[in-house]
Amino acid sequence: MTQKSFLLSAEGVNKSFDGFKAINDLNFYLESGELRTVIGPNGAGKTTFLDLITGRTQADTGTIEFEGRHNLKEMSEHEIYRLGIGRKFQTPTVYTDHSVTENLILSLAGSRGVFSSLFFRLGSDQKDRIDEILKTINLTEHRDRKAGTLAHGQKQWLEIGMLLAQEAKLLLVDEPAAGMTDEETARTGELLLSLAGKHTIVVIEHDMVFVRQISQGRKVTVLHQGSVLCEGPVDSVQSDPKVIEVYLGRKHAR
Amino acid sequence: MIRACLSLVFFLALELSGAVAAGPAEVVAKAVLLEDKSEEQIALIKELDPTPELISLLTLWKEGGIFLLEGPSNTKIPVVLDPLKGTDDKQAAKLLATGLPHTDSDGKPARLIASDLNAAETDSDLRTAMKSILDLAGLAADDRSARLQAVETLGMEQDPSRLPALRGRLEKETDEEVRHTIREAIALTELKSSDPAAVVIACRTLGELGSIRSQDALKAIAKDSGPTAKAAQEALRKIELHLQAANTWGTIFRGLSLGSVLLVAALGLAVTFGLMGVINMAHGEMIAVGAYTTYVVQCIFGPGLELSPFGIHITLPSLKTSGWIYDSYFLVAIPLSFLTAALAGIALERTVIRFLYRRPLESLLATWGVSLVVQQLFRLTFGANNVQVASPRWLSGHWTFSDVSLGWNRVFVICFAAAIVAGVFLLLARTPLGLLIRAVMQNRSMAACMGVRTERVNLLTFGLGSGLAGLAGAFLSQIGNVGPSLGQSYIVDAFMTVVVGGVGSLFGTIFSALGIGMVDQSLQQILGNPVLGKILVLAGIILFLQWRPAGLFVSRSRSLEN
Amino acid sequence: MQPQPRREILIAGALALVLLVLMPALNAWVPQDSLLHVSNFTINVWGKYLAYGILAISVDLLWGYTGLLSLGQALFFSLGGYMLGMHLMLMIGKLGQYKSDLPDFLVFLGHTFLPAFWKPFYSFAFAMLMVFLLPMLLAKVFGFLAFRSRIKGVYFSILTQALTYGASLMFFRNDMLLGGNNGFTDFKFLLGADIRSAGTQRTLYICTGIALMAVYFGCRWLTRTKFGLIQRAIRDSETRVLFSGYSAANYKLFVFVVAAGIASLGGALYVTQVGIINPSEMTPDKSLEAVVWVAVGGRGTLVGPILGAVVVNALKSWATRAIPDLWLILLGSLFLGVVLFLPEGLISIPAKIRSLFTRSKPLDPQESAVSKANAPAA
Amino acid sequence: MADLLAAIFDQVHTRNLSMKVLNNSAKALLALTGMVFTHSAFAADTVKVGVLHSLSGTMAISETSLRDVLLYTFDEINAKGGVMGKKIEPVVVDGASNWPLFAEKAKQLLEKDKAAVVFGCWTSVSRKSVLPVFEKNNGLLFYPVQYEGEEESKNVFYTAEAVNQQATPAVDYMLGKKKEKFYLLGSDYVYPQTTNLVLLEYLLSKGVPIENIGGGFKKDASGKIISAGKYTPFGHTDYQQIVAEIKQFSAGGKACVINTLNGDTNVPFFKEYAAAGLTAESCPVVSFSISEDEFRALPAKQLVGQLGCWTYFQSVKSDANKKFISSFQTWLKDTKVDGVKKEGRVTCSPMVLSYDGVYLWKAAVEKAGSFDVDKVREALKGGLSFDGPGGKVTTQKNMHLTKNVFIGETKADGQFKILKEYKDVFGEPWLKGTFKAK
Repeated sequence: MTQKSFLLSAEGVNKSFDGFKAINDLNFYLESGELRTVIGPNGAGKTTFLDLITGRTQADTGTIEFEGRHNLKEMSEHEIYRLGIGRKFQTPTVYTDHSVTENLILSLAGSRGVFSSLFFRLGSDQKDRIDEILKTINLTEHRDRKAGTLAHGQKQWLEIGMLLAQEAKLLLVDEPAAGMTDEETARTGELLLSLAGKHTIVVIEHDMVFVRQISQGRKVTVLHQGSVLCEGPVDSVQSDPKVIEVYLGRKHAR
Repeated sequence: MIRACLSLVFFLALELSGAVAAGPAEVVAKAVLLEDKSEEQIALIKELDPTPELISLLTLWKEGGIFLLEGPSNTKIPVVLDPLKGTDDKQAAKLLATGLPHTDSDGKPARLIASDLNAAETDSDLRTAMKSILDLAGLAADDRSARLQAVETLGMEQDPSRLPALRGRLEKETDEEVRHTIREAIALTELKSSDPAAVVIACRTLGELGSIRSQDALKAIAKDSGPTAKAAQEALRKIELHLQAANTWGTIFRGLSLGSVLLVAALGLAVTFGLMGVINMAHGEMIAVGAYTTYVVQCIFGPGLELSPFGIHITLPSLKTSGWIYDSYFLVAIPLSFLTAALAGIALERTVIRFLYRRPLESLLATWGVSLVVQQLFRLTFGANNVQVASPRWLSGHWTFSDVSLGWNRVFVICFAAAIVAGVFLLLARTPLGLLIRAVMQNRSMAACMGVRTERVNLLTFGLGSGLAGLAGAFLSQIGNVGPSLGQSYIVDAFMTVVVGGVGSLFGTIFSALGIGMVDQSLQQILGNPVLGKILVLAGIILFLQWRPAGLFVSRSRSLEN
Repeated sequence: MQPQPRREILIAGALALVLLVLMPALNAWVPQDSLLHVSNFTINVWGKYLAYGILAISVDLLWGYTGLLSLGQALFFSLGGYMLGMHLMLMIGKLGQYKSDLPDFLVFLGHTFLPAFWKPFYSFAFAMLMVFLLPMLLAKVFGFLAFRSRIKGVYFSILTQALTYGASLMFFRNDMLLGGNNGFTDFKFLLGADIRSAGTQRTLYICTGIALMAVYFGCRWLTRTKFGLIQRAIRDSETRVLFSGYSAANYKLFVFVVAAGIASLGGALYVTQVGIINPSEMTPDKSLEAVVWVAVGGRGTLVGPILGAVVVNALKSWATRAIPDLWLILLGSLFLGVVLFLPEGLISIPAKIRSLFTRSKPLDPQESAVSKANAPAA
Repeated sequence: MADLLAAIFDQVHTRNLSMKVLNNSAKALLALTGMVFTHSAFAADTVKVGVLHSLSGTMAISETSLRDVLLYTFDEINAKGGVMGKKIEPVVVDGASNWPLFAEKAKQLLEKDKAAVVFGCWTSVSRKSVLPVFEKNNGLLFYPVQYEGEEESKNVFYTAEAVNQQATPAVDYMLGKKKEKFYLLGSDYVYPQTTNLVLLEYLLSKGVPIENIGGGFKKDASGKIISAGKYTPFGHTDYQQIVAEIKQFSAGGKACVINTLNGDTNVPFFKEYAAAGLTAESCPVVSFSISEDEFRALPAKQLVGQLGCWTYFQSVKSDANKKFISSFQTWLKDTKVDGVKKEGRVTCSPMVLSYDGVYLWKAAVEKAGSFDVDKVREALKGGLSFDGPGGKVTTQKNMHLTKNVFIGETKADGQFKILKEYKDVFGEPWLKGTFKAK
């Protein structure tokens, strides 16, 4: 089926909750190194799609493959994670009772086994890595604070930092700019752009200004009622009459 | 009631006969005076002809309607009371032997209060002898169940001299069940016959009738050899088949009734735990509140109640009712137990639970503390002993269909459970309160935004759940203990039922309660061991939850997930 | 991660000195009529409290640190007791009522030979091995099933309750050949020593104290490793743990098995000092009681559970003698009060008092941890 | 916190300065919780006597009455000058239906309070759990509740009914009433198990065929019967199945039920029994654990004619009994002890055996001229008699009691009508294997 080696391919995926079709015959292909933005109105199935990829929910039918080898449908969350798929949630999900550094330690690449965790010691290269990430996400001076006491935007960054620590091949980023100030949003955009190329990234977003900032002519996917409405650069997508009808038409008021 | 009628009949009879010496009455009076010497008493009454007068006399005696008064110089005087009560609860007394009015020391007709008097006692030998006399007479009784009982006893006696009476009755009898029992009685008696052919026929009849009663007699015959033994073995095999069928139906009924008990006990929990997410370990004590309310109501209808918790003396008045008014105490107790438990629940919600809505596991600990305190309060108020709650007469009988016995209380619990379930569904689906409850339970903050006073809805929902527990208590008082630790016997089972059904789903609770009840009773029947069955049910529940971690019916609310 | 680790060690050391050295010394070498004498009774009762302390730590390791409110700890505790109890029963030898080699209860049930599964328990080493092996194996099987299907929060509590309830019903049965309702009692010898003598009791008391210390420091170490980080992460946000690539089920299983072993050790030590073990020790109520000790002492800390176990049991010992009719009300109100007004337990009292004087200081860091632990499993 | 520490230090009891702290803070704690705490002051002319019963938990149902009657007896004796001139100072502790706590409380009574004698325990398991404590400290326990026998400790005096003072006379009575089938039903613990095994032997020795004994059997690998009868756990609430089985068992008549269910579970059993239409006439039940006290919770009217067997009934006609009942009721009215229920009280066999026990101990102390346990025991073994409410009781060399045995049937008012009396039955704890099948 997949001639070309996609990093992630989803074909004919369906998922319904209590009769409501959240995902409807969805086909989605992602190449290695892409920075893809997924947009769509509320209820389009964006978050559900991420849930399906990361194993949080199971698809009713269809296939979801990673690197052409791994059938994600049959794997559990932590196994999928270990393939190198990291996820940032819509509402920042960090370990509120742990310090910022501890949050990163928990996310560092390396063994996830029970016994290795018992005898884990932080190596010097790992310490350097953490310092580097802290710098990237601009939290160096807050490194010993409890994550729960951080501001909303800082939590978002910390979560992105956790993805970095993981050295994930595929980053799934769900509404990174939600609840941020304009300045913070811009900085987040820069951060994501700096990662593009090194990692494959899927960003789900509402904020069209932000989408423009990060897509920069890259492919944008529009989801509607659980399936792909159209794909293409942001300008062509925005001028697509179908999209205007179902999405932008209503969004103009914004 | 029956006793009142009987004494009326007898009283009138005495009235009519006046001072003329009444044979049976005199003899019975003599027998009554013999008190503890049951053998002589039996000899005396056996000599009498089974006239209607004797029947009513004996029944009256058996039921405690003949009283012994202290006469002069240590003698005793047997009397009966006029069923017509004066306003002061006093009844006129007449001498049993003569029918003349009993006069007090002033020579005036004495008026006495029944509860102050000593009834003439009977012991089991005497009652058996009386029953034998009554049964023979009972063959012709108008009351169907009296006839039935009479036939049963006569059959068990296996006395050939009873055969003509039985056969005579069979010709006249029209009621199907009584005919069935008469045939059984005749066949049972025929087993004693010296004619092998008659025995073979009797065996065949008994086999066809599926007579459980005759098993022991048949087994004795089956041990011999010859055609009679063979016929007996054949009959036993048929009875065995009948027994299996009866046991299967019996198990289904028992399963249904146990399921209903579980359902009644768990329904309140399904509301507080399922809908509200509060783990109320004091739920069992709410059940006990309902049961104790029933007890108190019963006492007020009956002899009154005195309590002295913490040295404070409380006397609850007595309504001194009897007969059907007394029996209806339970109807009064049902709504009252709902009310008291609901009030107790509301108090609990206000003082403890409302601080813990966001901390369900801690509500578990706090309410456990409450349950310890409440149990001890029960102990200090009502005493550490269990208290007596007697079933009203309309709940203490049973029907038998082809050897499957359906106790009225058990039938009642099934109907009661159905009624409560229907009530709760109506409440939730059709009333404004129900709408509010559903709204708050689905999304508390949203409902609050819409102007719903969630605090108040919480309060009422918890009150409802506790009230349902109170209803359960009223009911459980009819089939089990009423004591300080009553709730403890049901709490674990109730939680299991709710969890298996699926938290938040009332439907689930119904299914799981009936399912657990059925499985439990079937296992008991199959294994013949009440504990093993229970252990297997628990193991089954653990395994079931591996398969469906959220229970039978997964609730739509996503609030528990994240 | 823990506030003032040095001071904690200091306090623990001082307590160890008093409990492990001073009390036994006062018991052994100070004459009975002296004011400073510690009676055998006191040593024995404190031995019981310390054994309960071990049980409380196992509850806290699950509840306070991992967010798993297990109502099955009393089961593991009793299983430990039963395993060692079987050995002790066999050691009675012919000194029982019936002067038979068989334990008394087997004789009066009419048995003439020792059931096969009893035989290896003649060996003390085997019994001690089973003290750890059996409960941990059971925990492993049960935990595997429960965690695999992601049973958590209240469901986990109720499921463990079912397990305990079922097991107690099972042990109540005389057919189990484990003494039924009466269980085991009337022990005479442990490793050749008279188990009822003051010297043996003192030694057992010291052993319990040492075991408690060992468990305490073991758990302290455990909760400070990366494992401990993950443990608390599971408590706070299990979903996130999964999305950090950790198999939460494996971690929970590990800690569940470890806690079972700890509880079982406590049970084994308990039996030698209390001299009786029977199924009423493995009811859900007893598990709840242990949870309450932890709540009273302060969960999410390691000193809290020990403090709670000692305080509640001492209170119980005292109240059942001083106010036999009202002690349940006192105890129940205590639980209620702690949950409502002191959610972090007695251990937080010094911090609370301190914060009264220094109002400007931010809230105690423990507080957020604890209130988080109470929220439904995320 | 300070109060709680005080509670802890109560255990340490170093009798130094902390005593003062302890007293004050304990009082503070009590004042705090608003409880009245009256504790008789220590005085040299008193003798401490332990009362070890469950006042909370499941067994409180039965045991609280025994506490009450013991306190009454002490008051009665104290009013007449006490024991050898010393007033009895009761030390009441709550075993809380918790067996290890029973052991701890026993230790406390013997080692700390130095109680001269302890009256207590109800269940077999509570007795078994305190037994080692009494043996180690050479204490003396008076045990008042019917039990399975198979035990003879020098530190326990069993005023209790042995199996031959209850079960076998009851079976004799049923055999005399031409009963041929016996259904054995009990709670699953030692007393019913042992009693039923003894009864099985006894019935077989009387020529009752084994298929006429209902409830089921369990055999070990060699085919030997190790358990006879049907057993339910404590707190069992559902007797539908068992009652249905009894109904079929008794359908052929001449059957009876031998009931050794524990007090609490009798209520659901008898309610079910009555609802199924079974009566004392169709199939009588003879119960060993239902006394007048338990009977208060049962639907008496439906159970008229069911049988009980004890060494005392409230309906025993004697002057001693009349006096006992009336002065106990007066005491109940006047007492200020917390938690004593004043209304609707009855007397029953375990209560009277507790009462007898106190007087026997008093007699033994006076005979020995000392409170020393060894001397008191020798005096008890020497055969002391006391005219109790249930008639004359005499101590035996094996620390049991010779007493009268009564069979009674229940009446609608919750009392028993005495049907038969066996005079001076010797208490024999070792019965198993003494009856040989015919």
